[in-house]
Amino acid sequence: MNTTEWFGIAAALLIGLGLYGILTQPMLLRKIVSFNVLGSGVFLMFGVIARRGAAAGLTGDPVPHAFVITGIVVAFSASALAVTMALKLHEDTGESAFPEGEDATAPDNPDEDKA
Amino acid sequence: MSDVVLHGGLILLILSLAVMTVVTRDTFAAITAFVVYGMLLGLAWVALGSIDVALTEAALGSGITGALLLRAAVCLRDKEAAAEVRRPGRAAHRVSGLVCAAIAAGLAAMVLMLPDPAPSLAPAVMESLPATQVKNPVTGVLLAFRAWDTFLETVVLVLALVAVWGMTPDALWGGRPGELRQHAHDGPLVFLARVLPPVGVMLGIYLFWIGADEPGGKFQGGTILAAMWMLTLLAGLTDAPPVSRRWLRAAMVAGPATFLLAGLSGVVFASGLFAYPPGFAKPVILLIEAASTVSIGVTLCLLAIGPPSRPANR
Amino acid sequence: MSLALDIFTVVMVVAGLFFFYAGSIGMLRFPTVESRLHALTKADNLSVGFIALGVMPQMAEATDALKLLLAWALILFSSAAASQLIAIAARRNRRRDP
Amino acid sequence: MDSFLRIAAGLVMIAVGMGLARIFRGSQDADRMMAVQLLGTGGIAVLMLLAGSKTGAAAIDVAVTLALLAAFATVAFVKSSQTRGGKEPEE
Amino acid sequence: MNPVKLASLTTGQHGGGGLLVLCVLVPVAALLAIVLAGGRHGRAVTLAALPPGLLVAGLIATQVWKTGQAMVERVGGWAPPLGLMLRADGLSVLMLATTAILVAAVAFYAPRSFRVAAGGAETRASLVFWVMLMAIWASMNLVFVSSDLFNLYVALELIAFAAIPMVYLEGKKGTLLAGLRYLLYALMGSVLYLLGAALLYGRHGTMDITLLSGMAGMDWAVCLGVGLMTAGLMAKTALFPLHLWLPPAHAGATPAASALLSALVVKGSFFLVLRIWFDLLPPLTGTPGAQLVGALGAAAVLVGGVMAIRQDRLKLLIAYSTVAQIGYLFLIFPLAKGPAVATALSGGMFLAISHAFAKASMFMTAGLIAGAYGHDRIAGLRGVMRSMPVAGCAFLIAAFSLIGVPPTGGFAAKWRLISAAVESSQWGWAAVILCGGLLAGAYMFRAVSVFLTEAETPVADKPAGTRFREWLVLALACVSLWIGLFPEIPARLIEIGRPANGEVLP
Repeated sequence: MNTTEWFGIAAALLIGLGLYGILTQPMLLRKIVSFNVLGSGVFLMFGVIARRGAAAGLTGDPVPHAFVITGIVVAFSASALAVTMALKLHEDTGESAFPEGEDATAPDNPDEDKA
Repeated sequence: MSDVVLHGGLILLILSLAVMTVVTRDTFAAITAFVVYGMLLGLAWVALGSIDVALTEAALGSGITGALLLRAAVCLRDKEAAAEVRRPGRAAHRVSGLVCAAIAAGLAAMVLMLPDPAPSLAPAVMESLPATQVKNPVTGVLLAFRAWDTFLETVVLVLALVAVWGMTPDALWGGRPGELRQHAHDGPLVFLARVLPPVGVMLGIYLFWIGADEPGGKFQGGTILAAMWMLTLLAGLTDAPPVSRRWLRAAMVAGPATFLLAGLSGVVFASGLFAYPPGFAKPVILLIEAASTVSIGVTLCLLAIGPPSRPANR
Repeated sequence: MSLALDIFTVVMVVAGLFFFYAGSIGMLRFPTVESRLHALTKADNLSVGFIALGVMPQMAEATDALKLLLAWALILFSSAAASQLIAIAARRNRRRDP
Repeated sequence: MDSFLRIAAGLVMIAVGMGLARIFRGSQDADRMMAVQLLGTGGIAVLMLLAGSKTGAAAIDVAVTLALLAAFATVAFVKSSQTRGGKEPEE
Repeated sequence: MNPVKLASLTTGQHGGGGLLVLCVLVPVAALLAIVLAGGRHGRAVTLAALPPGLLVAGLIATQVWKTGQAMVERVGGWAPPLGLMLRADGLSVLMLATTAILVAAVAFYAPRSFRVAAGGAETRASLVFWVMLMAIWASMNLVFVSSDLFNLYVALELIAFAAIPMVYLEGKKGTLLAGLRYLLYALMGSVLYLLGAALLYGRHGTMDITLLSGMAGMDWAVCLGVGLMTAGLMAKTALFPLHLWLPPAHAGATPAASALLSALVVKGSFFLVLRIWFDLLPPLTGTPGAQLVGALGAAAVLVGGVMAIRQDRLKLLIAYSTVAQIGYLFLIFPLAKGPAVATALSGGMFLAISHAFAKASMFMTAGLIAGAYGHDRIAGLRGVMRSMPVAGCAFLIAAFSLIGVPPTGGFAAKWRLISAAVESSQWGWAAVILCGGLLAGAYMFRAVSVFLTEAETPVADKPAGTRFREWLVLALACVSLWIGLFPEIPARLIEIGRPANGEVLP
């Protein structure tokens, strides 16, 4: 059991923890942080796969490393957008969690479509 | 054998901080645990043998993500009681706990059952790397073999920033993001913001430059530049530009536009779109990386600060 | 010659570890935030210094050795400023809800 | 020599673990921020030790990056709580 | 994977391969130009980018039609597994054409509020709308053209970042919450998809669909990977249990945007499920897993229909009808068993295309009606046929297509689906399709009957430019009609590039 397998199991546990956080935490900010934990678990999984594929004198397969670098930056911009939306929602309506039930089914918009 | 102590300790710490991030009721403790978790993840990537990803994780995790989440945590922390009422009941907790445990167990089993001669593209990369005249294999994959992914990646960043700006109230469009700039006077915060950025900018450019041959590159360099600009903004030494400023738009678009032009020029100078002229690949790659470093730095910093919140003349 | 360097490295790293543990024990036992800040900032930075000096001869290239010093200087500088900020924030919180 | 450096890195990791345990028992925000600071110094010590070993020389760049950004979270925390508090952090 | 087989697989039709890269580059270049030039020139840049975009889509279509083979492009000259391959077969060509036409229609339909008066300063809405319109076009083209799992992950993120600002573009109450709910479902979907792709890479060492289709057997890692990817894509396609985000998001968005969201964006992730289940693992469509997906689809058809009947606002009625129609799309997986694979697939594609045109014209009509009447409560929309006959007629044709009344494309699709159910002798699914048609008839009739009633006070002022856009909307509805009347061209296109069931992709 070399240490790479340990990291693999740790990645699986992180994914489970992140998913648990998303399902149970009511606050939007906590859901977003749990998303980041889930995402870092998936990237760690890529890291383990890369480490297992170490060959040709490299300490790891560079292709999954490229996936992870792209993924980390995409995950950051997604959570930046989510955090900004959560802050704006808090500013406008004082809500910091998804309202219970489906009263938020439809935005009541007597919209005058400014054609 | 000597790794057991380090890797074991690292994994235990990472898992305990992740549990802390997900489970505690106090939002601020959870966010701080997450920032520390990000730093530890950087160490984990070094233990997994990839310095490029460790640099990215360390630069993003302890830098801008920390600032973004801490700012949100302080704004939203008095809302914990209100959100508590919406916490799902005991049964729902247990059920989702079981589901997540099952998924984690399945994945752990899956990782242990992956094939032993692990299929790897490392030999293929090392065999075609000389053609790209770049010695760092990860940069070779990012900028040559899978240049298409990386190009779209920089477009995703521009879209994310425009999406964040889409939340501005119409009256404030064209205004400046971030808080009102106090007149900066001395103190540890301002002193830090006066001394660190020059070193940071130098390190950012150094990381971008060595990215071709050693671990580093445009994402890592751009992230550090973004962190340094944000430090000066937080301390009030500089002020965020209005969003409709022309040079800001040019800086945002510089990376993807250079990539696009280099891709198109591939038809003329090389065998096809997004192909590099043989023997001339490294200069083109460095040009693309230089432009991308600038736009990544500008875009990430403005993403973390948020939409415009005050008129341009203030 | 390399034996002497190895011994130097071992001695310095052990000294670094000693101060690190001193800092950690200080963290565990000191009552107030400010005193813990002392333990955290002073002891740990000193241990980072010892470790930096200890590892320096092991580095292959000279530039990496200089980077060690740069890292030490940066952490000295930023932890000094950060601990002041934490102290000020702690005092302000205590005044707001003692 | 390599294994000695790695074991030393493991020991530093354990010391950091002890520090973190104490910090997250504390109730104040300032306690929390010390965790970030502790990880700054502890992380750099581990990275330096790893950089010493033959294979991991490039870890030193990560150490310098971490050193540069160690104070960043503290600055962000002080700035955001200060704007809410309304008073200058350095008064 | 011996080199000869690898070479034959990836050369394919190399001639005009560059077109596949261009069909994504044109909208991306327009998007960057709009950000640089500012929202003021948004519409001008978009109108400048439409002709080349349509031309590239047309060239790809003619090339694939003429050669009868899938078009392949190795980006940058690197062959998979190292490099990245783009591949356009018959399905991609159909969807590329649909996307190009719909984006052009939305560009002309966009209200004056997104256009800035000459010399005026750039407004928020003008920058965000035109940038995101081009981003939706680029990301949809990328989804239909790419043949690499990680590249498709980046495309999914592009779609999410392009569609979500459209939801809260007008800043109405509740749209921000709808957008945030949409973002969380979309993030959940793409993270699960990426995890599945990681498992596939860990198992086979490549992310390319063509290579994977040759290697991937039915062992544990592949099954769990494909299961995770399908679950993630279901969240993004708003299939039944995960559909909560769709109605508020699509009803709250601006009419021009909600037409694109409902008609196209939702189908992007469905197209990925199609690629995985039909190209990556052909034997997967007959398995019990397909029956489960079919059951979810059937539940979506029924729940979507019932919920649509209960809505009292027109846009929400149309949004819930989207939920129902997505259910139909997922019915093709259980139906594609044994001899019925080709029929089920062509039925699914016909439904996707005719639904795209019908739903787009329906949402745009709803926008026109809401513009003229000032609200979209169905009870108050009396006398639409009299005050806006052309828009009413377009709504009628689109409703017929959604129900599946004979001459329309919707009928051609449902006819193929039912014949696929007959061929594979699964009567349950045929019953669901017919029942879904009845439900669609019920909620469409509810709306149309109000339109036909006499209005006490005729609508006084129709906003300027409505006349042109009524004819535009009628044209879109007629395209859905045209597909029903002349199904041979789409039918033959669908066969191009399909693996003769079980054998590796040509």
